Amino acid sequence: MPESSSNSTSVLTALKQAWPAVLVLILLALVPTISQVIDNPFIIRLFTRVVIFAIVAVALNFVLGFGALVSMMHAGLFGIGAYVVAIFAFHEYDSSPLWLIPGTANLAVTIPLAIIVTAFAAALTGAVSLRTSGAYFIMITLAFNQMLYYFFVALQKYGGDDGLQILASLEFAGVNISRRVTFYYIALCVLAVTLVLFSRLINSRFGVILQATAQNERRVIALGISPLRYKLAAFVISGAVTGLAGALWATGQQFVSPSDLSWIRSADFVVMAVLGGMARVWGPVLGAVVIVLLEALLPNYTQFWQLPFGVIVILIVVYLQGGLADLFGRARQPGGGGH
Amino acid sequence: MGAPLLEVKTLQKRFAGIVATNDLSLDVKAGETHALIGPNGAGKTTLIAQLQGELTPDGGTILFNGRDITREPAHRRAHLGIARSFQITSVFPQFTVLANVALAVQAQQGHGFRFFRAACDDPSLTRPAREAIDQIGLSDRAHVYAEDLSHGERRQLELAMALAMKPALLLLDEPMAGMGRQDGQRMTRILEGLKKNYAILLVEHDMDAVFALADRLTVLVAGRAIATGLPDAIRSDPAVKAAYLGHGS
Amino acid sequence: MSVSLFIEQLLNGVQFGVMLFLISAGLTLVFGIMNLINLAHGSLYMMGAFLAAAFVKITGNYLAALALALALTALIGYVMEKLVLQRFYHRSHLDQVLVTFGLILVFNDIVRLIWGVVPVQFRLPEPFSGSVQLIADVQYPTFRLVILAVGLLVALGLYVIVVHTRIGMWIRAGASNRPMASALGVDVGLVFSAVFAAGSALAGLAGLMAGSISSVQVGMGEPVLILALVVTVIGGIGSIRGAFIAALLIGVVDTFGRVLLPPALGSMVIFMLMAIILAWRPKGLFPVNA
Amino acid sequence: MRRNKGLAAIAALAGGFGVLSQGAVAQQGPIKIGYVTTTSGPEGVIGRDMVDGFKLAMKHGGGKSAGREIQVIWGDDQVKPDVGRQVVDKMIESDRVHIVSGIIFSNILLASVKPVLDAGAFYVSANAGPSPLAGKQCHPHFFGVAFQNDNNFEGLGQHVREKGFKKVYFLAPNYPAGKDMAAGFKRYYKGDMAAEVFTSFGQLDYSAEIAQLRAAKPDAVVIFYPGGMGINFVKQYAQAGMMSQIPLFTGAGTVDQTTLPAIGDAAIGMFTGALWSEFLDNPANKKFVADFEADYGRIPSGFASASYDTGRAIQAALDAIGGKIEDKAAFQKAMENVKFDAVRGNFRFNKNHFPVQDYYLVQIEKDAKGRNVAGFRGTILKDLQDAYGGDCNMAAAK
Repeated sequence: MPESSSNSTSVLTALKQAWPAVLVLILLALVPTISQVIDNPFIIRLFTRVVIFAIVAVALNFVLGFGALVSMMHAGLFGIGAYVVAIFAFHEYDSSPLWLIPGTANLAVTIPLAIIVTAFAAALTGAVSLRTSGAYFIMITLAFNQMLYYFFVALQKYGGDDGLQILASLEFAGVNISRRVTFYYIALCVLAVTLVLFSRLINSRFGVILQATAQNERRVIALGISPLRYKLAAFVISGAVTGLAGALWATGQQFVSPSDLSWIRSADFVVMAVLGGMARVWGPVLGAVVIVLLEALLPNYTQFWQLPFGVIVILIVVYLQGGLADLFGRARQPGGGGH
Repeated sequence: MGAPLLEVKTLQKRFAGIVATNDLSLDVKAGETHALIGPNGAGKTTLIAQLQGELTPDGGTILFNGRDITREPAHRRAHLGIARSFQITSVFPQFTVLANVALAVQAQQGHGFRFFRAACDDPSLTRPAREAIDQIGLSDRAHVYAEDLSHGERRQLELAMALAMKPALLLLDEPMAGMGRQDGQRMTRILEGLKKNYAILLVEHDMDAVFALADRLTVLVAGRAIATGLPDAIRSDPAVKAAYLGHGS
Repeated sequence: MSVSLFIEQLLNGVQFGVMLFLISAGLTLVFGIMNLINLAHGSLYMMGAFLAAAFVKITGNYLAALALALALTALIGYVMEKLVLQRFYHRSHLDQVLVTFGLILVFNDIVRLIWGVVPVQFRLPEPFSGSVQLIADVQYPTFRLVILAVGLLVALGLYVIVVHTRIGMWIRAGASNRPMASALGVDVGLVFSAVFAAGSALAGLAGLMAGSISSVQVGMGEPVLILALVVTVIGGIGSIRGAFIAALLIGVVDTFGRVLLPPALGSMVIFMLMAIILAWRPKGLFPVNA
Repeated sequence: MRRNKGLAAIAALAGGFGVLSQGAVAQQGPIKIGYVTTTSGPEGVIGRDMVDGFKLAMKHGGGKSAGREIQVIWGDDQVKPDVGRQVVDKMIESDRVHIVSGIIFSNILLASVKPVLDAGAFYVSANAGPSPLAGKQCHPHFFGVAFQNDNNFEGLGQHVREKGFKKVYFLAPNYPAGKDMAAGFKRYYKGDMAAEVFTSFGQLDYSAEIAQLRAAKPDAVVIFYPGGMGINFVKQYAQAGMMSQIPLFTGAGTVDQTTLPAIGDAAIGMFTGALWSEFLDNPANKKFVADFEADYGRIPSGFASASYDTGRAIQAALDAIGGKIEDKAAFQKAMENVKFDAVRGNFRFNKNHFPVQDYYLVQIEKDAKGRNVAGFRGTILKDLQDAYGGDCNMAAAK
């Protein structure tokens, strides 16, 4: 067993472990073609939702599955990203400055801004929340989520409860990306990059510390590592990617509202991650696909669709302890394997 | 043997009215193996936890290399060279042996904010980790997940992790706890090998191991050090006999 | 705000707090003792209200209906524990959250299948349906005084049981050290089932109390569940005393926040309170395992 | 083996798309109406009346127009704007519906209406009528059959003023329709307001608000609390002994057949404004109420009546153009001039495609069978139209 496997073999092993992820990405890439063949453009819209939620679920799972931090404020962070894009577009359309900053519909400006603002919010709230752990962490993040929710409800200028329609035409440095297929592929690329990013992070020194802290925080401290800043950094990274997803969401929907920040949405993200499988970086993608599709398909059969949905959730938790990803074989924590 | 590496002066710790550490003073010299014995509930683990920094004493001072570390947080002390192995096995169950030890190496190196390179492919981590694993005799189990190890192997892993931190002082809390006779003897041999290179504060119930390893002994009863001295002197100390055997441990 | 209005609002706050305590008591017991997060607690609350309404309609006798509803809610809780939740004591909190989330969906649709979507009527018995003059200017709904009294009685009862009786000792033993308790001859499985059933009955009691002042409808458990979780966490998980004090605190703060602050801030105030308290005391006001 | 299971799961997912593509190919097939409303959750009680009212309208129309089948596709928005938007997207793009209707809540409508109009389809509202769509954002393909939100409280404002109340305390949930209702009330009431209080949406307990309002000593209280909020408020108001002290009024949509069964006798004697009553004396209404009770075993609510009228209006407009929904200009014209027997009596579309209709006063009482019903007490306003039509430039909106 050679210790320092060369780069090419490690890519191979990575591929061997991640083939289901690659398969899912390829299938997702085929969606526009399928939609054309069966002449149903709505499928692209539905899967745009799948892909954007998958980005959040993957980002959430970085702190949830690998850091044991059950955040109930990712919908709030998602909403911040979305509102940044929408608010700047609003000021562009209104041609009124936001304080002194002029509005803009250029996503090359607003998307990075959305990421920065969200990361900043995650850093502030994370610094307070990470003082707690376990169920207390769940609840304090829920509290922050509710505060963000009511904050945007209170913003009457930006529609309050009504939400904010994006009327300016969004573009990315002069390029129109609002065509449905283009936008879908952009979102899919972001998902792919997100997966690669988090796979690398998980196996890095940083990721190993994060996972070790989740398993045995006391021991990590005894080894000479103060876990707090690693947890905070992980929370900020996760938040930043979630903000990016929010910005994409606003771009795709052309509409944001406080209900995008509801705590139920936060819970949905957690469900996607857990149901998909937290032990793998790509597990939550499966969760996002299944949840979004079930929610879209089940109501076509019965108005009591929550009953089968609930039963499916219960059965998966009872029988597939590692989530849907376990259908592809049982997983160990990826960072833990020196091969 | 040289100047004290670790010096504990009049240490005090109370839990809800119970005195766990009572005006305790002791020292560990560089290169010395100092054993701490005493009946259950004498406050041995509490003392180790205060030395490592997990608990903060109510009074007294702890000097390490002449520096006052009484109020230093645990992770800082680890960097100064104090490594602890836990009485109840405390490893990362979902990591392999190698990954467990590599993490200890990484902690010692201190570069935690590296985001992209895979840690398990990094020879600057795996090489020292390998060494510690070899030293402790777990080489052929390096790629086994810690949760799949036997109890004895996990105790060994625990020790390998402490070693990987390149410590000046090892705080070993019952390294042989729960081990069978054979495993215990193997561990004793491993510790004999380590003894030359490290200062060790050893808490242990296995008296054969204690007398085989210790240069000096301190007897702890109800949080108080009732005797300190060379093994032979302790063995024949009547106060020790009374207090210690009287508790029937 | 005049003195009498202040007193009335304070009474409102305390009454709301006592109500919250009734809901949270079962949650914090199950959470603290079995280490189980039961989101379906809100569903038991809903079941209590629906069953009581149904039994009042069938029997026409309030006391009989209340007793039947409580017993049946306890039974539902018992069955739920035996069938599903028992497997989850040793699973992660997250799995518990997920499975009980699934149970909420199932409960809601079952209630919808049985009772339909229209909110159900739950009429108060005549002597309690009016209001009484407390002091000059303060006329107070009689039934809210009943809630106040019941809540305080339950709080006292729980305190006595948990702290001063043999059952309470078993419960505390089972919570702190399961194997030890079994070794001492306590049937931990039985104790847990009993605690779960009792917690369910408490949720049901809260539900039928609330059902007589607000609407009995599908989904009534969810907003209440959030508040109960807030109370549990602020008080310190597993602490009856903490839950009681936190419930009163939330009740009073929420009541005054609503009337004194602008609406958006008023809705936020208890969450701000929770964030501040947890930032200050990360394990709640009365941590159980300090 | 594990892998096969995984592949099977993916295959199953892929199979799911088949459902979505149903009816993707349809050129001269049926006329399709997408009816999106809230059928799950606590607000499902309103959605149920909406759906049943529309079903009855379709049944009375024979399910056909000029021999061409009318197909209704049902959807649930779960009271979430983004879900409503998604369901509407599906109906437009996947089911290719010609007309969308049914949304209850204004914020969901505002989030969902754009894709309908952008696709060239029609939106015919059976309930929500937010002010922007009646004014600046009016659209040739948007019709509001039910009301403009403010209407619900305008007539009540008139009534409260005529009854000589001078100091009114107003409460509503803190969301857009709440503000619309307050605006509508004040527009016709014109007098002094003791206070306007906006509480959080979905609030359960109103004891604090009731204590505040008692201390303010108004001479009348007016509330807008749809669904469960209305049940809670009215029950608690009665329990606090307030019914006999300060009269309680509401406009349309708070105390009706969706909430009366749960409020019980607490509501007896209450006056409320209404755009329809089950006792309105016209043949269409008698048939509607009788058939609704026969089919569904309960008294319809105002929600059901507006939904029924919406269905009847669409039917009439379709019949007028021989079912040729593809001719959009013709359908728009047919809607604008639609003639049908509205169960609410007087009805026609204004220039902004919102109704001109009468406003009634009803009072909660017991009927012969001991059920709580809204007894008809007279007409408050005739030919009520909304205040935003002046902002609407339909020609420019095209």
